[in-house]
Amino acid sequence: GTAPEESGGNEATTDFLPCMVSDAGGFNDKSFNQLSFEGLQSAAAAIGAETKEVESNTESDYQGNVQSLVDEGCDAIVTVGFALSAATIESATANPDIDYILIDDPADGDGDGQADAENIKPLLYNTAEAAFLAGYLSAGYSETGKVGTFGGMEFPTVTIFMDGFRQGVDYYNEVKDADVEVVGWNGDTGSFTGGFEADATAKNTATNVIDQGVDVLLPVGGPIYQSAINAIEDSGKDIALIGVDADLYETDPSTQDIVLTSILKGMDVSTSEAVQQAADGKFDPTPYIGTLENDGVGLAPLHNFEDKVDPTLMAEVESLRESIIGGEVEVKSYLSE
Amino acid sequence: MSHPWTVAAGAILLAVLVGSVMIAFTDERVTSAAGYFFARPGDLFTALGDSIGGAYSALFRGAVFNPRADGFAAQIRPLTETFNYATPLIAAGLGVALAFRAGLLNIGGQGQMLIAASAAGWVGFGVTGLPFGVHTLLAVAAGIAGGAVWAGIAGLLKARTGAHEVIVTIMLNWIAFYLVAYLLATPGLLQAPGSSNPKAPPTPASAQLPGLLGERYNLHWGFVLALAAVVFVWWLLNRSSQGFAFRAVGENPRAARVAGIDVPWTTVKVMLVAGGLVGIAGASQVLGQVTTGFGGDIDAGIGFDAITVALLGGSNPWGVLAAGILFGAFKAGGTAMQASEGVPNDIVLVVQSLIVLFIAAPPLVRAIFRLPDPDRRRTPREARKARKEAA
Amino acid sequence: MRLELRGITKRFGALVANDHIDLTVEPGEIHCLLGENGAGKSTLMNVLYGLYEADEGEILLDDEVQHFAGPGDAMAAGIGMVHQHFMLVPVFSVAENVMLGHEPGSGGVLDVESARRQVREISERFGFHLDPDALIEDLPVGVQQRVEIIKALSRNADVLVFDEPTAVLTPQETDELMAIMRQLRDSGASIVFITHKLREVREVADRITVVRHGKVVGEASPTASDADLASLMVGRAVELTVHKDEPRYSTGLLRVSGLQVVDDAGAVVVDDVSFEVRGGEVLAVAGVQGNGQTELTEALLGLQDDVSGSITLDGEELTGRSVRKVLDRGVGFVPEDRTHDGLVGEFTIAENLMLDRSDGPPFVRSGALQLAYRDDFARSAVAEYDVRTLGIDTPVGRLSGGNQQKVVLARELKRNLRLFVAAQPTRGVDVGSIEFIHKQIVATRDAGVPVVVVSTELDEATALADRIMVMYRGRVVGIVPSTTPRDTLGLMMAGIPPVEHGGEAA
Amino acid sequence: MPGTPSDGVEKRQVTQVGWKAAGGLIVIAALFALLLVAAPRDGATKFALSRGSDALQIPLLEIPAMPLAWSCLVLMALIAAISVARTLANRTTSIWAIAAFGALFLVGFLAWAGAGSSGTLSIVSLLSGSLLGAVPLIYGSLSGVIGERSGVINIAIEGQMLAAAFTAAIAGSVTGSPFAGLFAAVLAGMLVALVLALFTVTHRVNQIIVGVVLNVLVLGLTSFFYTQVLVPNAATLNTAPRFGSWTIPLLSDIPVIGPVLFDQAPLIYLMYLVVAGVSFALYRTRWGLRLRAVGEHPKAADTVGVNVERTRYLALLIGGACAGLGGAFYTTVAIDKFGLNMTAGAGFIALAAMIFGKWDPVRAALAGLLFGFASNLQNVLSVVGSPVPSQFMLMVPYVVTLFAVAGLVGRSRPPAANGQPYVKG
Ligand SMILES: Nc1ncnc2c1ncn2[C@@H]1O[C@H](COP(=O)(O)OP(=O)(O)OP(=O)(O)O)[C@@H](O)[C@H]1O
Ligand SMILES: Nc1ncnc2c1ncn2[C@@H]1O[C@H](COP(=O)(O)OP(=O)(O)OP(=O)(O)O)[C@@H](O)[C@H]1O
Ligand SMILES: [Mg+2]
Ligand SMILES: [Mg+2]
Repeated sequence: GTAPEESGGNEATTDFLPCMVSDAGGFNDKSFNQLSFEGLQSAAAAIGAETKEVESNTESDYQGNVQSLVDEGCDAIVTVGFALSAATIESATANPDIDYILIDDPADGDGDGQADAENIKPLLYNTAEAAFLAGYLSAGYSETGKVGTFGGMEFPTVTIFMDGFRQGVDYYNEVKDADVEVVGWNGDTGSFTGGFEADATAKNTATNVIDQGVDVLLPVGGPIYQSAINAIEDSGKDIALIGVDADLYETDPSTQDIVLTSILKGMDVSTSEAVQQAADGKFDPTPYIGTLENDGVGLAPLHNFEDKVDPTLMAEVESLRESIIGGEVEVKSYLSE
Repeated sequence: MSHPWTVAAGAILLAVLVGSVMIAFTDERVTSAAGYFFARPGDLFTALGDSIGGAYSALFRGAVFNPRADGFAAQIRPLTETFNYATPLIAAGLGVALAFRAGLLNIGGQGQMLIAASAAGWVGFGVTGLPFGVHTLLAVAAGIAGGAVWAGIAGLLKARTGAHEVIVTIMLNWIAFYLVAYLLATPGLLQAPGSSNPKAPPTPASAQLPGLLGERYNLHWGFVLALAAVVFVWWLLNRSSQGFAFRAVGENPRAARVAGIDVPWTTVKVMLVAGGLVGIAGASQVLGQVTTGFGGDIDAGIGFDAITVALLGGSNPWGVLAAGILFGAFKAGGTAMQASEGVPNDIVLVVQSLIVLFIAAPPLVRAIFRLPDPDRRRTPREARKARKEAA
Repeated sequence: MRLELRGITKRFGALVANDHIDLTVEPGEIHCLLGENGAGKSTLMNVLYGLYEADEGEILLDDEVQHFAGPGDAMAAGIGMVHQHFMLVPVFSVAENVMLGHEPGSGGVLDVESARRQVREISERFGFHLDPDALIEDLPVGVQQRVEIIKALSRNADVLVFDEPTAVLTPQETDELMAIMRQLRDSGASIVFITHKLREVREVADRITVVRHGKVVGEASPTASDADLASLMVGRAVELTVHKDEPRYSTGLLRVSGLQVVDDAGAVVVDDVSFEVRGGEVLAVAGVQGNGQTELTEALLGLQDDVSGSITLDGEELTGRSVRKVLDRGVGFVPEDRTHDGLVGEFTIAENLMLDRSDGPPFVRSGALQLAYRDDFARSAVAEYDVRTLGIDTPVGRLSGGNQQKVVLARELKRNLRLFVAAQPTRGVDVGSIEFIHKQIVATRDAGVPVVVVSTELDEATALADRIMVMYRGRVVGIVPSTTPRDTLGLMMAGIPPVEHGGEAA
Repeated sequence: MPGTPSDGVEKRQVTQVGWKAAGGLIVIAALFALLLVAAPRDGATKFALSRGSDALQIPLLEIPAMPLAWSCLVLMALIAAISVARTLANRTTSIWAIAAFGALFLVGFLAWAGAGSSGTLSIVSLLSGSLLGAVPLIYGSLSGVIGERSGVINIAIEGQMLAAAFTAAIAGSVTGSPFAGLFAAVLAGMLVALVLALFTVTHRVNQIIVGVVLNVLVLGLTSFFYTQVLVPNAATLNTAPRFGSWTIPLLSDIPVIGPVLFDQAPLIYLMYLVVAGVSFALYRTRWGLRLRAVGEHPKAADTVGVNVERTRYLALLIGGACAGLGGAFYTTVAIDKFGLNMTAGAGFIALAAMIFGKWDPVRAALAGLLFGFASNLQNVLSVVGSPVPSQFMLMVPYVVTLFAVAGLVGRSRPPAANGQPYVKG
């Protein structure tokens, strides 16, 4: 290769240092850690900053990891996941000069309905709203009259998708007097792989859901959709997949032939915005709640399924979206309580 | 010359060398400089020095002493973090080591810690109105009891049915994992009130292990507890009649039986004590380390690390102490390495395991560093040569 | 084939186990190797067999220098060895053990049938009755010994080494073995025979070489007296007969009545056994190995699970008590298998000397070991029992067998005993140590303790006993005075009760 | 039990049948009865005996749940009673009776759990999933069996499989052929085995230490290269081709069993061969005889000219190859990507299966199948909609194993020289 010029090229143009701690899933989790990380990177690119980040392996790392970023002199620290809530509150209380952005948790340890420290901005996402649309769409799309879902672990951030999805299907049944069934989640119990790894266990769970005769499948939890794809391939059936968090069609092109749509959870955008606000000195600790209304959550385009889905169904979904935003149709979730 | 310490130093050096290669591999400065090595070789060496030196100095800053901090009290903070991380490793390592001395392989540290943490945590936030001190002691005792019970199940099954402890402890790990997951997700059990996350309420101050060196450090009394456990296990194994029975059963259960030692009951006792020691680790996690409410991975993989710690420490309490502190340093320093230099944590895992491997195989280390073997029998050829030289 | 060892030297660290040993064995000769425990006999044979590499010296077969890299080479050169500790895989059948290492069959697939055939052929030739499919672990030691011999013979060995093959054999079995050795010698084999039993030496040896401290100290003629051979071996005069006075009975009493022991497989191994031993007398339990003697002693200590009947010591019932309680009642016990049941090999001598008193005074007070007391005790025991060791902190597994046996005896005899039970106390021990051990047992008897000694060695039984109890298939054939003729005892050991010889038939 | 035998000197035999079997049956039947009384469920349960794609279509069986469950319970109680009677008469309970009891319990429990659900209990999926779940466990346990039969404790099965899954993913992705992945996996398994052998056989390091540490080492290395190399190059290095299923004509048309056993990926057929082959080799060949001799009594083997070290090296390497095949399952059959720590403790379960199977290849395979079945059972039930919380369902396989090991297997004796380094002489 050729040697670069002596002078260093892309020096940071600001000394503002945004940082991030992952939860035990790590930054490659194909889920919220990864999306938040992308948000951080795009913010850093926009303001010309360097970043520092630490991956956690277990929950007893959180405190130390947040502290190590404090020691590194970070100005804003993004902590990903409800599991980091306590460590974030503690560190925020001890370091009032640093801005904290906590994803997926209201940072409300004392239960007073407010974040426990003034320098924490919680980012929350009412994904049930978007999942509701996906449920309605799936129910209308399904020809076998069965749609399926399964999750990684039974966490609220996981079941919120499944709850919304189920409500969407129920709503469809109610409106259309149909009888579409949801396999894998009955509102209380359901199918879980026991972890967030795309492994043989996850594939086995997917296979068992598929064997019930579903033709739409919603795997909730990081990379486990990959196992679902393999299960779909092996079943030899024509089954549509619904992605979560990001638009799978874009983030994983290998899914383009089977992904019906994705339930978007705009962590990248909201994280990026929050970091940029902090960099501009306009840090605002008011909790952000992503909804259909503010486009914090949403439904991805149909892409290749454009011609497989009845346009009238899509029109219904679109108007359903308006009704949810307008409050005519109510979506229940732990965030709306 | 080839004292055990020399071998240990050699082992660490070797492992650190391998770690260096991996660090260099991850560093873009190094890979890009390597790309034009022939154009400007100096760059590669500078880059190598920067990345490897940077990483290890970050490790040192994170684990021992941070000269960049203001004032000695802050500079020495990393060392206290090392002790902090070492605390559960030492306690759980003792639990594994003790069982090992009695001929039992305790792979169940994970489950024992989870149950211990749940028990200690529950006494912590579930029992109210106790004065500080009493509450802490009660919570620690609950943790010890929890760990003891969970390990005791394995001991009992082994004693009563002969079920192999390796299988039983592995199965109990998973059962504990899902049991605690259930408890944490169920309101009224371990779940924090008002929360829907699988997470326990914070440990109230009255039940916490208080800070050892004051507010500015995280180091808590759990460390003292771990040190006390080291002394206790040393006494138990080397100075007590009970430990004598444990060791006798471990070395030769048949002779122990003939000598009047009740082998099945001893097996149960060993597992109870071992579980209790691992229980200290679990209790110290929720009462000292993560006092803000724990979740399902409060064991933090320590149950498995403990096996390595115990084996590296030669199943001897002082060895476990040293190995626990070494691993604690790697944990504390690994975080700093990642935060400051972006070096992935997995390297620490690799370096740790290489150290254990090399320390366990002195002949290999001696061969690599050409150290003499203190107690080797001479091969005939060398003996002849030596005689010729003498003549 | 003529075997010659020239200047063999073998060192273990600082210890010179073989020091320039020369040895020649002619074809058609039985050459006995004598020497005390640890003299270096087994080491020399292991060098010959390729298990150890000699530091110096060479091995010649028919005047050709051999270079053995391992036992495989030695076997190929025509050397066969019957090892002191059987080299048999317990979970394998006889045929599998015999074929191991030179398996018949094509393409790596075993031809078990031809192995069976080979076992049967050799068995017939020597009048063994061996089932090729029997598992080794189910066979009595005497039969296992035959398997070892068949193993050596199946390779057509010309030089045969027997390292203490008779230590575990009954007199009859020993006689049979010696007959086989003569048969082999007459067919031209060169035989090296190691034993501690002087009677055997005089019976079969053509030539005798004595080693001491790793050196050849001389040759002896097969006609030499036992006393001469013994003093040559040990380097001092040895008393070969046990001196004991008439018993002076004390008040102590062991009474066993209607004792039955059932083993794990459901076999009744001790069947309705009753006897009494009074304080101050020795009851020797004789019989062919495997007729319930081991289980009887274990039942006395509470080691057997399924026991019925009654055992009382000084009027106190012992059955159903834990081993701990029985030991605490003052029962001393020397197990048959010292390395497995008597000692913890990794423990030091001092630790082993407190092994069965690890839960109370004087070694333990309020749960804590009394180290100073323990070490004093150990030093005095080592001195008193002449345990040859570098120190009391030596792991006991490093001691030679005879010295290990002394540690067990010291531990048991240095307690306040009310009953002493010893199984095979002198198995594999050299004459010097036997003398010592026998003296200790007699001293215990003279102190008024009832003593039960199990021995397959008739000489030992008659020498030590005041009365002899013979067992056969778990039952008592008879209890007879120690003056009973050997022939009668021999018949009793085959299950035939004594007729009107004054014994109290049971 | 004193008695007077006809021949005073013949050895007598006294057998005492234990209460373990009968007691176990009673307890299980009682627990099941308690469940049915405490939590009765309405509706019918739908059993499917064939899949939509099968040649022979068997109609869906829709059976009222509670009557079926109660009938099973009655039959179970009957068997338990017979077992009690036999025990009283000092006779053993036959293994077939226990098997029948187990089957009845299973059917009854499935009926209860699936009652009223709209889902169908597909027996073919249940069994087929069990088989697939068992594949890495079986291959892994073979690695353990071969190694430990030669006297080397192999805790490193987990590491071997993880390394194999990793290399299979890369090799498969780069070449585009699952066979290349399989080959690379075998090499990786053998490489880890070689390190194990080097340290334990040549340097005589404590075998448990080396095994435990190798697991950590492989986890560290694969995680490192996964994040550093595979993630940035996922499309080229971590998108592996997978084996499709090879349908065996005729055999796969057998109802229920056919699609389960004979419509699978080649790695599964290979597994049948490997289990049978290892079993044959271990007991019927020269290699196996020597291997077992070395594991039981290395010195005896040495004295007849068997090279102990070489035998152990070879055993570990062959075992490593087996574990490699098990690891290959993850990335050439199950899914097409390597993931962090994707074996997730299967190596330890394989170790348990090996002990459970008493160091015998066929029994270990059966133990692996039992575990696979228990895992998949929880899976199927949770999909059908069982009323039990998911955490308890996930616990099922481990609880089943625990009961099986403590209740049925009991004491298992490892090869005598297992774990002991061999020092010549
Ligand atoms: N592998 C070894 N390592 C160290 N020392 C050994 C070893 N084998 C034997 N020795 C020592 O060598 C000496 C000779 O032992 P050897 O077994 O040859 O004695 P022996 O004459 O066969 O005794 P015995 O009559 O008890 O069988 C003993 O002092 C013994 O401790
Ligand atoms: N690691 C070791 N270090 C030193 N000496 C050893 C070691 N292992 C064995 N020995 C010695 O080697 C000798 C031979 O061992 P072996 O088991 O054959 O004893 P033995 O011949 O049965 O003794 P004995 O005939 O007295 O019963 C023993 O005397 C023992 O002291
Ligand atoms: Mg010897
Ligand atoms: Mg001997």
